[in-house]
Amino acid sequence: MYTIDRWAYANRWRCRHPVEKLTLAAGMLLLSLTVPPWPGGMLILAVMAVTTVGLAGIPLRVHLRVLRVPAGFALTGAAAMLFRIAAKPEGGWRLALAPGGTAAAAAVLLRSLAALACLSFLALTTPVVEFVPLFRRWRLPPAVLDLVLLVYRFLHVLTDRARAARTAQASRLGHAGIRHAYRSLGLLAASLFPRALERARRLEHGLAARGFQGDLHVLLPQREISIAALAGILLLEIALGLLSAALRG
Amino acid sequence: MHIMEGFLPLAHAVGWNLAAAPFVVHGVRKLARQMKENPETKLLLGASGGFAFVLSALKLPSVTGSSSHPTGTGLGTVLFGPPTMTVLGGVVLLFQALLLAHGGLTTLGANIFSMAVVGPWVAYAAYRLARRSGASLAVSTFLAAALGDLATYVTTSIQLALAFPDPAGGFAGAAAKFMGVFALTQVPLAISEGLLTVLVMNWLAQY
Amino acid sequence: MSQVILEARGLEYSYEGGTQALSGLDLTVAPGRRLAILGANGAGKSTLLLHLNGTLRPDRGTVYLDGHPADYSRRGLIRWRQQVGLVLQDPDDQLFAASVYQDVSFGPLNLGLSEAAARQRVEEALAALEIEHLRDRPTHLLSFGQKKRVAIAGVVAMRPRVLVLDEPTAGLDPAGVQRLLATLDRLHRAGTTLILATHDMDLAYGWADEVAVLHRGAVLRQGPPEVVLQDAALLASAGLRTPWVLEVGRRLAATGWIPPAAGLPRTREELLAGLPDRDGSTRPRDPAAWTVPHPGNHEGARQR
Amino acid sequence: MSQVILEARGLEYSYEGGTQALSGLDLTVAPGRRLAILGANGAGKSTLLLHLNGTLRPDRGTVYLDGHPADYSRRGLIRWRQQVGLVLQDPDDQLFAASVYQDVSFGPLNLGLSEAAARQRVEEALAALEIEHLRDRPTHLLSFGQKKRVAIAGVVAMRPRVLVLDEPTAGLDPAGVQRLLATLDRLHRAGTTLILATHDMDLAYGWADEVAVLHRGAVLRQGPPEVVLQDAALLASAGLRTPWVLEVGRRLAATGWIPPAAGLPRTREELLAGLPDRDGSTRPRDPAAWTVPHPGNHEGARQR
Repeated sequence: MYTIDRWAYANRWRCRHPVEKLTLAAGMLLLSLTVPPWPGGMLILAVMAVTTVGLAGIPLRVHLRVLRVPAGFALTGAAAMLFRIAAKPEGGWRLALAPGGTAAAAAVLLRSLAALACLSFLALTTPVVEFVPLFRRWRLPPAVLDLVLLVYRFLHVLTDRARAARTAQASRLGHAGIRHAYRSLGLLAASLFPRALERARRLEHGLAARGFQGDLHVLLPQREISIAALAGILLLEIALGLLSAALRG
Repeated sequence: MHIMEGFLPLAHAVGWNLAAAPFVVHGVRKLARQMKENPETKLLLGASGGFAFVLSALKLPSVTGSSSHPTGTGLGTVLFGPPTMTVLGGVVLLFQALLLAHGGLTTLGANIFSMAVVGPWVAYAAYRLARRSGASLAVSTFLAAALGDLATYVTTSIQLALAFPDPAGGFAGAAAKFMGVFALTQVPLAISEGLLTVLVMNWLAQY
Repeated sequence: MSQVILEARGLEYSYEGGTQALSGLDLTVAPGRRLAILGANGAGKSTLLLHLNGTLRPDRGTVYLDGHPADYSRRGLIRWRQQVGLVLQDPDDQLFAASVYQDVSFGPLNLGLSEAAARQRVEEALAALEIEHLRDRPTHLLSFGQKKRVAIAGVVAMRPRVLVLDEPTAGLDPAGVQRLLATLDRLHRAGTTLILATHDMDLAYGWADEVAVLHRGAVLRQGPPEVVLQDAALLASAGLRTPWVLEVGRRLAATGWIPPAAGLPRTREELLAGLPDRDGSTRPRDPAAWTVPHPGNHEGARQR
Repeated sequence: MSQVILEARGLEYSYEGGTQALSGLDLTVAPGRRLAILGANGAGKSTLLLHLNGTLRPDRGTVYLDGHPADYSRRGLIRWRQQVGLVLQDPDDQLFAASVYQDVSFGPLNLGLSEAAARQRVEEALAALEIEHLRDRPTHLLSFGQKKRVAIAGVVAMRPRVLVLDEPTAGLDPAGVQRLLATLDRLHRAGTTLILATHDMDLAYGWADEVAVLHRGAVLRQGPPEVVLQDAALLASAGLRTPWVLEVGRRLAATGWIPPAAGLPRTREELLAGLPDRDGSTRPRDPAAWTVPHPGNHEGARQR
């Protein structure tokens, strides 16, 4: 199963109202895009790490591992900014170090990491489907919400199957060598899709037996928003914005 | 290929969200109508979205060591058409952001635009053109999937270049740079995605 | 209430692609019964169950609900499925929501109940299946046995008069099977008619008060288990085996250890309790504990 | 060949998110054995099997293959999986290719065999599973029982010395189970060591020549079935039941119908053949047919 999903159900903030967590994450996300990366980004990174690990109880190694993969992409992208295209005197183009490129790349990297920390906090503390009731209140079209619910359900069912199929392939040496590995993955994907469609057909029968007429309505858990927590979050965000502006100025 | 959370400046993030919005709205309208007429479509699309997500979570062994993954865009487009694929792609991108920390919320619009708007429409055009010019189903499917993938990657590079123009080469120079950096993983990926999609279509044809 | 709650007459059904799954199937379900539908893989059990709640519509033949031919209109189907609840074999085919509570509430809400009434139904169903503690758990993190119970709760929450279950014990370990049977017994005592498809002969013999043997899409014979399951030739032709308790019990009767007047044991416990001691006391220790009358005394098994 | 083909010592393993699946598990597999791994759902059977062919790597503890600590390098895993073949429970997870023939050829081709050699392996495997007639059939149109056989053929085609099967009889009807067991017996006679995980106690008792009872990720006891499965307290603590043949046989022995010198029946057939007549002949009819020596005569059950 997916690490993030597991922790979303197992962290200490699981039962906090999603609006509280969303306000914190979205506000900080907005800040990370607007305040100067240095020192604002650093501050956000620190605050989110403390919140995720210290308050919500996510182990530090999990927090770091979630950041690692996207950070790799950010690094590759930032690497491109270290260079510039320069015209050769004899005509044509060459790559050269960009003046100020290091600073620009570092700024983007820091901003991106800060933003990632906000995203990772939200993902690690809030099960995805808990946003659905919010979306419903915001009057997002029911067609999309049902789709979100179903995709969530199917992705778990199909992940189990894909995992077992990979094990079966590995047992028959399907991953010995890169050529075999590609072929195995192709076969797996090709056989998984019809199975997904077959599952959809069977779920149709299963839901029909429960009176499905087109709407996937369910009773949602009722949670109270804590006004105090919300106020605290907003205060924190304003303070952080002011602080990073002051430090820079 | 997704743009990570926080990588785009605020103005760009907002801009791409606005750019993607009309396509999403159009897709949702169409989808809602389709689902009303035939509620079972919901389950079919739910399963397809789940499949696309699982596919993206399966890491392809890659020569460069960085992980890349198939997107399922071409397959979805051939089966459901571009507007539906925009919505489905958007939902899958949301899950990738929130379950894998892959992509992001502020960059959701930019990623929807490249992967769920440009990709599907290019794939669709390639498929129709190929079919009309007499290409076989396999060749057309391959072209749709591979070109859809390439178009996504080119769009992403352009999005990055717009945000970070090269000090000397300007936008064009930056675009060339970003394409160069990602070509190593994205071109083989496009080809393998094309082949993969043909495999799946062959499977489906037997049903 | 009519004497027959659900009835199938001459059902024929072919899947797309030509496989004939049902060919002239007759079945009668009296209210309050515990009916086991027995058959080898491919005999048509699942297809039959899908006809009993209107999911599939027969090519020929009729399903009767309370004596009236089934109504396949939108409204008719809703009414039908409220009366007859179907639990599929694989719980993943029936669960769709993110949490247990949400999932169980789906059926009641489809019935058009108010939120308060629906909440009560959910509580009732969670209690009936003894899964109150799972209410906030995400469905995809449940064990297989837990998923099964949640899937059943989702159907029970609609308060069906007939509960139809496809291979409910498949994949459960012995303790899980015992727990499930206890739950079904509770539902049965509360008045629910139960139909269960299985190829577990021992289960059917110990549990059902009526069995129907299916083969190639038709019911070969329907009747009390102690009569129908005595028919070794019938079972063999359907690719089934005699339940072991019955076989051993019959052998004990044949060799004289069980007096002809006594019945045959129905469960492992009855058999063990009834085994005579060697020291001359040839009467079963506790014949009163045996619930099944001797086959000779029986009547009413319908032969097709 | 070494005296022990596969051995696990002190295996510990936790899944991500913290569930401990194995906690200090020991297991020994002698060559040529038919070993049944018994345990309730969630006891750790599947996790153990995944360790036996290197799919999962223990957090602590060691797996030995032919006496050497297992080698998790790329090359080591290839060698290992060629020796130890794993068949998963759901055949749909194991079949990817469009036709039966193609699917069975997947493993041999991955071994790097020439096409001719691979073809021979496929033929061999199809013959061993008696599915030659299915060779050109698309896998998705097979029945459940056929799929199971094809999935096993795909592993058998790699000629493993040890064949590990997860719940191979789950979902099969009685006739399908009989056929599968006959096939496994043939493979066993041809020299394959068999390991089978199940919670079907009757199956294990009738089939295995060694059982290991798993509970909460550890082996409570490993030894001959007629010894280990006598231990009702052990089975109860593992959430399992005594096999019925054993229970009835033991009761017959206790009440004096089976002389202490004779053994206990192992299968339904042996039990029925051995039931004494009432007319004074208290000796079992055909004690020679009973394969299991009396528990008292036994030794060598290893207690953990």
